Amino acid sequence: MPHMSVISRRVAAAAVSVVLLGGAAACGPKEGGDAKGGGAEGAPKKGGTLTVLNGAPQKQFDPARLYTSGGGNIPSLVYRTLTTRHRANGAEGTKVVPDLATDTGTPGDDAKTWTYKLQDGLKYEDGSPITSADIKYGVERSFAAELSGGAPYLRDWLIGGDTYQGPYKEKKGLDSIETPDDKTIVFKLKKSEGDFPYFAASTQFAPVPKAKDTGAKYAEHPVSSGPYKVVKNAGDGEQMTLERNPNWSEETDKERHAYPDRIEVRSGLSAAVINQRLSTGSGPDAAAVTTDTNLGPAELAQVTGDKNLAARVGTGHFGQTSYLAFNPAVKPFDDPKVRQAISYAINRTSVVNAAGGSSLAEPTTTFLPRQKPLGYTPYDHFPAGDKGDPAKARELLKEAGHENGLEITLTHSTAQNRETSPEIATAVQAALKEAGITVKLEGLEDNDYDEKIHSFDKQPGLFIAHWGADWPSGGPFLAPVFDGRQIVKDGANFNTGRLDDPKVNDEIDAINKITDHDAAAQRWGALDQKIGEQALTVPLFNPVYKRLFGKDVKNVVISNWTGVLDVSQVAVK
Amino acid sequence: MTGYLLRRAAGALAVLLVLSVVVYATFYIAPGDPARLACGPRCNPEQIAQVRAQLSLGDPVYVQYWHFLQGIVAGHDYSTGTALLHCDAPCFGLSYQNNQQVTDMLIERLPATASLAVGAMAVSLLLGTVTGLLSALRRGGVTERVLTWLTLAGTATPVFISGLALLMLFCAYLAWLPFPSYVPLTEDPEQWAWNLLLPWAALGLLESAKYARLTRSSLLETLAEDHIRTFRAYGVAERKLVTRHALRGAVAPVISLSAADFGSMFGGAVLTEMMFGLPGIGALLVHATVTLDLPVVVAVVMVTGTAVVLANIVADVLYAAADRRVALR
Amino acid sequence: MTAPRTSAGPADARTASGPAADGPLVAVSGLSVAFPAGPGGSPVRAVDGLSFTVPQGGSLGIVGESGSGKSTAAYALLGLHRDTGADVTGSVTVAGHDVQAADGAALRRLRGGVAAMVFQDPLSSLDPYMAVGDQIAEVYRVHHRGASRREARARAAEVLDRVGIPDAARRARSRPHEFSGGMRQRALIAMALACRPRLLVADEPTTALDVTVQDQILGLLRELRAETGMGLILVTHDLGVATSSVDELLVMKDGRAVEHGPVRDVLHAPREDYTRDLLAAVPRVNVRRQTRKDGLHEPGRDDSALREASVLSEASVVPGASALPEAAVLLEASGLRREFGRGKRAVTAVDDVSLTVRAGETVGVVGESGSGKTTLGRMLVRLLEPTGGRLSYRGRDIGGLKERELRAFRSELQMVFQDPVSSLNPRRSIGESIADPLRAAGKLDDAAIVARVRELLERVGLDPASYHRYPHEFSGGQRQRIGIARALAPEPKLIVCDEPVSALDVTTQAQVVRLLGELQRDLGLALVFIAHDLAVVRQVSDRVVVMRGGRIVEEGPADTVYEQPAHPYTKGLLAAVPRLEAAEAPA
Amino acid sequence: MTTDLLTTAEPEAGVAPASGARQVLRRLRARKSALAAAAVLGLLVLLALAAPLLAAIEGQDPNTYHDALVDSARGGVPLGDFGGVSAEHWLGVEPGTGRDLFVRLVYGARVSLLVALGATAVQILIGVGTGLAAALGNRLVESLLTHVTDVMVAMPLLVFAIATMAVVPGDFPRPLLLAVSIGLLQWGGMARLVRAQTLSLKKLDYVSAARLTGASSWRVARRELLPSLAAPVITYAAVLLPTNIVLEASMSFLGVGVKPPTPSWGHMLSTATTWFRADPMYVLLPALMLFVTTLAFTVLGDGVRAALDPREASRLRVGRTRRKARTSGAGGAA
Repeated sequence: MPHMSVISRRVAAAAVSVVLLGGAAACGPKEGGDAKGGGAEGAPKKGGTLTVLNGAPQKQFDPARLYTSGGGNIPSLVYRTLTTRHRANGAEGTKVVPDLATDTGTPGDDAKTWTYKLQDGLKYEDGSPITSADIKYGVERSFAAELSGGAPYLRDWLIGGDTYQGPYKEKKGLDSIETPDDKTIVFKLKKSEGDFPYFAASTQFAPVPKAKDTGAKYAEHPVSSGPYKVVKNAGDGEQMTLERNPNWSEETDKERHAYPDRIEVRSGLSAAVINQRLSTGSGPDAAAVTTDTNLGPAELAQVTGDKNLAARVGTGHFGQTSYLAFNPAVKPFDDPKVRQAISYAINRTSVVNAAGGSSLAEPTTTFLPRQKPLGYTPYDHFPAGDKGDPAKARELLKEAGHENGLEITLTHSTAQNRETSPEIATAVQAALKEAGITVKLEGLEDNDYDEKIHSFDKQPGLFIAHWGADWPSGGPFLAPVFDGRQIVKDGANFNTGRLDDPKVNDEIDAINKITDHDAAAQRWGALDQKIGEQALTVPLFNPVYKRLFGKDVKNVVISNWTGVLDVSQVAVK
Repeated sequence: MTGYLLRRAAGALAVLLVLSVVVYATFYIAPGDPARLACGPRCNPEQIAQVRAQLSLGDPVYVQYWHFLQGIVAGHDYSTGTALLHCDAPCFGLSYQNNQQVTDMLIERLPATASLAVGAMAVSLLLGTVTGLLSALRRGGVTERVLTWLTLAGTATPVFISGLALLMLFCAYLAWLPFPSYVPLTEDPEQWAWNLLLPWAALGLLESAKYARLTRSSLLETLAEDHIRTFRAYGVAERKLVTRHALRGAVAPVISLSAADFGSMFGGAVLTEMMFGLPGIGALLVHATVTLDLPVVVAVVMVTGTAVVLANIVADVLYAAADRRVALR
Repeated sequence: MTAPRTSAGPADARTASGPAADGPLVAVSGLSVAFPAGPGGSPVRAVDGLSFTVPQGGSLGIVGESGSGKSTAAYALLGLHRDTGADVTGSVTVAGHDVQAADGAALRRLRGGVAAMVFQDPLSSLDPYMAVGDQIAEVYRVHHRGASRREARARAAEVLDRVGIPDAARRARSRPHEFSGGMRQRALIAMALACRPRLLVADEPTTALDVTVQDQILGLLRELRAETGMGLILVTHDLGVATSSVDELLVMKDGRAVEHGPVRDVLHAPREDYTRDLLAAVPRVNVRRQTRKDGLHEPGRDDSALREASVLSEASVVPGASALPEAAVLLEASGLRREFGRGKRAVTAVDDVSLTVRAGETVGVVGESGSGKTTLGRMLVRLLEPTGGRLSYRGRDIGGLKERELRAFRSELQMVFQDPVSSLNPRRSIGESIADPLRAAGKLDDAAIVARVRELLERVGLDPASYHRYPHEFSGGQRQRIGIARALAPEPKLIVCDEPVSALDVTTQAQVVRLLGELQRDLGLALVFIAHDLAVVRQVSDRVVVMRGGRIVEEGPADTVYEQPAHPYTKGLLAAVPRLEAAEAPA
Repeated sequence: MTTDLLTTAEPEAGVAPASGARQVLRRLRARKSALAAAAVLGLLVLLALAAPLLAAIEGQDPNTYHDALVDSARGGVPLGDFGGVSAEHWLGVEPGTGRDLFVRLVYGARVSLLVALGATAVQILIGVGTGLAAALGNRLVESLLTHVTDVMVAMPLLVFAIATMAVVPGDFPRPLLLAVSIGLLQWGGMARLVRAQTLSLKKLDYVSAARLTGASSWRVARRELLPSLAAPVITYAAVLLPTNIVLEASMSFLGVGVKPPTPSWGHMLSTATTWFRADPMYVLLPALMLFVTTLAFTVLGDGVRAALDPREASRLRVGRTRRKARTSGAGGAA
């Protein structure tokens, strides 16, 4: 999922803390990496209280409204879903595994039908059994306007999803979801979607007992199917207390460990304060983690000088790329030579420095992030080296008839997120100057920026954007940005390069039919390489996340799916 | 007096009404679509349209505003999807972001803001008046010089600098205090105070400078008044002149100013709340502003506006009560 | 020493106040007080080598014009200059205490215990937040350390009762703003009495009061002296007040004693020119206004007084305004009303006043404070809009005209204000201020305006070269002249003078009054002369109007009103005016 | 303060009331602290004005990146001591980008001063206009304006600042927008002050005298009131200036100030706060600049107030003077 996935909503909500903090790159589910299971010595034991210190409050807690992929972090402690992400470090953690279901789904009809069987003995926090009808209901309610916020795939994929208005308005439900019995659920899709198992890890696939549904107020007292239940949710999601759900059974849940007895979530904190508290670790902060705050460059500089602290940093990777986006409908970006010239001119070293330095950002020349499961295939069509190749750029400009230089405008957000922020824009500006391109910066407030770059009509010619994976697969990474049929003229358009190439479109459809993830990944990689030749984007860097955790925290797991520390694995005893 | 209060109350209402109109208008023309923001990152146009309808954002702005007013006076019904609920008057509507009743959100957050305001006010008043008194009484001495410069420095230090310095010093380097994390008074009074100590100090220090300066100048002014001369001419000792005769008159404007400031602290301590992660309405407001959550913005502005307006009335009444020479008109 | 010496004062107070019942009560010798300079100025020597004594139980009036150093000298008696930065030299002994040498504690014992002070402004001199009784009690306890609160309160009630506060025990709990001006001054005197001092120093004690109240307060002071035998030093600018209250007079000028002696000697046989001038300048309420032709001689005046009187008479001569009753009516008010505020709070400042002003005559308006005379004056020139009644100028109703419509009349109706400080814009040169109406009229070019302003300056007795100077460079009297020049500039037909001389010293007063008279004679102006000072009004007016509570209680030719007052209020007013003659008359 | 508490009434002749710029300046010069503050501010203004020149002397500009001067692997912390101080970079470089701190600080001074002065000018303009109109207008105008002023006072500045930043087109010059929006939102105090002062002034006789000349109310206001309002307005403006500096910094700190990469102290501080330990220079420099500027303005403001009216700060002396005048007479012998 695209740039906005996390960012827009969460960041919008969190923008302030980000802005305020100014510091650490922010929030959002990031995924990660290759952290070794870290933390304090000794085998993890049950008990104790885990404190989660976060920047963004958990404003949304209704399973229908959460965008978070893989079931999210705190939400996945309360909501179990049909499938879930494998709770393991690094690339292993990008695998999808069964959760409520017995497997990751049985495809049928060229991956247009997906059938799931529920495990036995699944119970809600009140002891009542979880049925397939509850999952159907959970999916259906996410269509209600009152509960907007989820990802668009249900609407796009399910037959009848585009017109369905949710169970409150249309009592009879969605016919494309069938529950032949209490344990079975079948989804019927309009087209082939080999990635369905990944999507089924979203909280929309969590069971909601119809009798207990209170609509917009459900988030206040959601009925837990996971290892914890919500005992307090105050201050608009800023303060949450979770306690053990006695009716959750470890036997049916292989992924979640649920070591702590109690989890206290405190959010609305500034990044500086969070990291400072984690590093000081006094009182309950010793058993604290954060699920949305990274070490900023400043803290990193400080932490690397302190062995004790350095041992408490986990590294995470999340499938995300920051890039320069061209709008070929705007001159002079209609000319491939100009786009190529800019690709050559870019100095990725200063861009990386502006993004927090080489420990927090890795330069990239591919659109797909540097992760195998997404289909990463290395290529560098316009080799610029570390510092850019202004000479080559000038040459191309000359060929394009701009021997006297060129004046262009670069649009960016003024939010201090180190992804689309002014520092990066300035770095780009400085690099292009070498190639004789004068760049005028247009910094927009985040809302304005967001609206403009995704508007078909108002889209600027050149802007900094970033795109993140909804799940670790090439499909959701490439399709919205390059599928010609996804050009949206009257809504949010993500195909900013306006690429409508039948060959590309066909290939996307073809890959979507593949249910073997590895095979699909390879084809996505090849597609990315192919599209890259058109220079519709200039990939800049992939962010790297450094997560600090408290000194009593054990069993730290950071998967490349989310890039954040998995609270369901953490132990404090 | 009653008539005076009634007149002021009517004025206050008018002020708040205008304020709400201004807020509505400003946000109406602001770029960004609240429906899109509420809908989620990848909503398609139909979904956005649904959300827009659900939030009644399709209505003309004056109709929306009218409904807002109705909600305040009479409350209104709303659907959660599964049930029809009533939002009691004064109802500020539902948050675009998560459909919560804004009134509840406010009530949840007011205690933190009130705690901050009360404590910071106490700190600043105490520190300010004592400093002002000392510097007025030790005129020309070293004490005065030191205090004067201290208060000047206080005025010149924005809370995001002093707050940071305090945090670093007391929580990080010395580790004498916990990193502030709001604990409700009702839950644990000791922790409440302990956690709020730094925010109080940061905000209080900043504000105290103002009171110190006011106390000083107003005390010097009062000491120059004729009635002080009278008692001096009757052999009343200097110390007593100050404590019995000058102080009261001198403190009147300070009390009055502090009452007015107390009101603005309800909405004005945004930076402090954010700096220390206090779940107050200032922080709520900034979040809501960024997400164009109009009902929340309007509600917070109304609440803080009410606080300011009320505080101003209280300030005037206090001033008149302290200084009988002032008539309330 | 004609004051009766009684020993009614309780013995304890005497013993408490220490030594020497036989030496003089006050002995001052070689007293000088200098104030440090402001930035860039030289020190101001307010009192310069002053010496005098007051015997036990004696009384002394210190009189002088403003800036003469009289109050400064009085403050020195209580050591009030200490720690103010003033430089005090010479010796001051009060009841045997050396004020200069006394340490802080001794000085505090002296203040209030031996010598008590009564200040000029009774409202601002009391703590506004504290009950009057408590303030007195506090002072009492300063000097009677053993006294309980209850005793102190009892004493407060006792002295309040003594100074004539009705229902004293209850009123003691009131705060100053709940008292009238006269009662406040009584309360201040009560405070002074509380510790049974041997000397009372009163600094302009009646200056802020109306004449009838002044009369009562002076009477009270006399009574108290007779009763307790305490000495009195009365500082005042008003010779009449002084002569009726003390045995001896000390006339000060520029920080020095000009003349000192028993009241009668000073009045009858002043040795110094300055004293003579001062006496001559005092307007007398019982002396008829002089017309130009008659009497240069005035009974009861010596030569210098006569010189001055001649000046005065010249000033006030009008070519028989009273002789021309048929002169054209300029301004006519009938049933004029003015209210301030609305609803329940409305206060009627002027109520049903009818008045006629004819060309060339002077109408005097007298009344005590709050009588509505200023409001009336401002309505007559339409600075205020009447809320009722009719006001017509030359037959044209101007009472309800809008500001714009009034412009045509503005030049004909002018005003001279009371306060020489606030009546001129401190930030503009006087020439500019005077030129204003000329510029507004827009008839003259710049050069002509400057010429005209210079002419006006000369006409009011100022140096035409002072066009570019600023108000603060002028004295009060000069500023008043500037105000008059400004009023004259548009060639008005009528000038309302609102207390034009009451802020001025007597000699200056006389000069300004004379100037007004000359101008009236030369230019045929009609004047409405508003003042609280009955004597001044008599000296200038053809007709007199007496106001009280917003209404006219009596009206008539000046001499008639003053000599055969019809209304009891007028009679009371006249009776209360302190007269030099009382003391002047050979005893 | 050597004001003599007892004897102000007597030796009045010759002591001029505050008037004339020369006198004010003389008094101002007599205060060492004010002089020092003025010197500091003068230096700051000079720095700000000469920013391009200084940058040229140093040989740097505010936006050039120096990748080689920062340790990319350690979050971009500047290489070298004291945040990378060197002959080329007098105050070191910015972490991450390696931009020259000295140049950014002096350019930041431009923004701070420009915005603060501009905002104060707007506040004076609107405040004086509204205050005058409220004091001189009829009941309707008065109550209307008074209420508008109340609304302004009740407005939470930051919200509207954020909203304004969002509403106004992106290419509108930011410093100007900041100045205007701070000014537009924070003139309530000035309006109240002017109204109160005007109401007292209106009672002064010289204003009545001016009305008697037949001059229009505008002319009266301009010639008689405005000059007298100058002192309190300047005094209050001196109080507003440092407040505006802090406001600008706060808004930049919150991310709604001038747009990066334009250097601004508040913005630098907001990114610098996390560098407290790793690169203290980066925090201390803008904090110090902000502190010194605010302090200097405050001290100078105090000095101006004292110089404009040595007796009673910004309070008219009408009431008391009049009482005195009636009795002892304020002037000497004529």
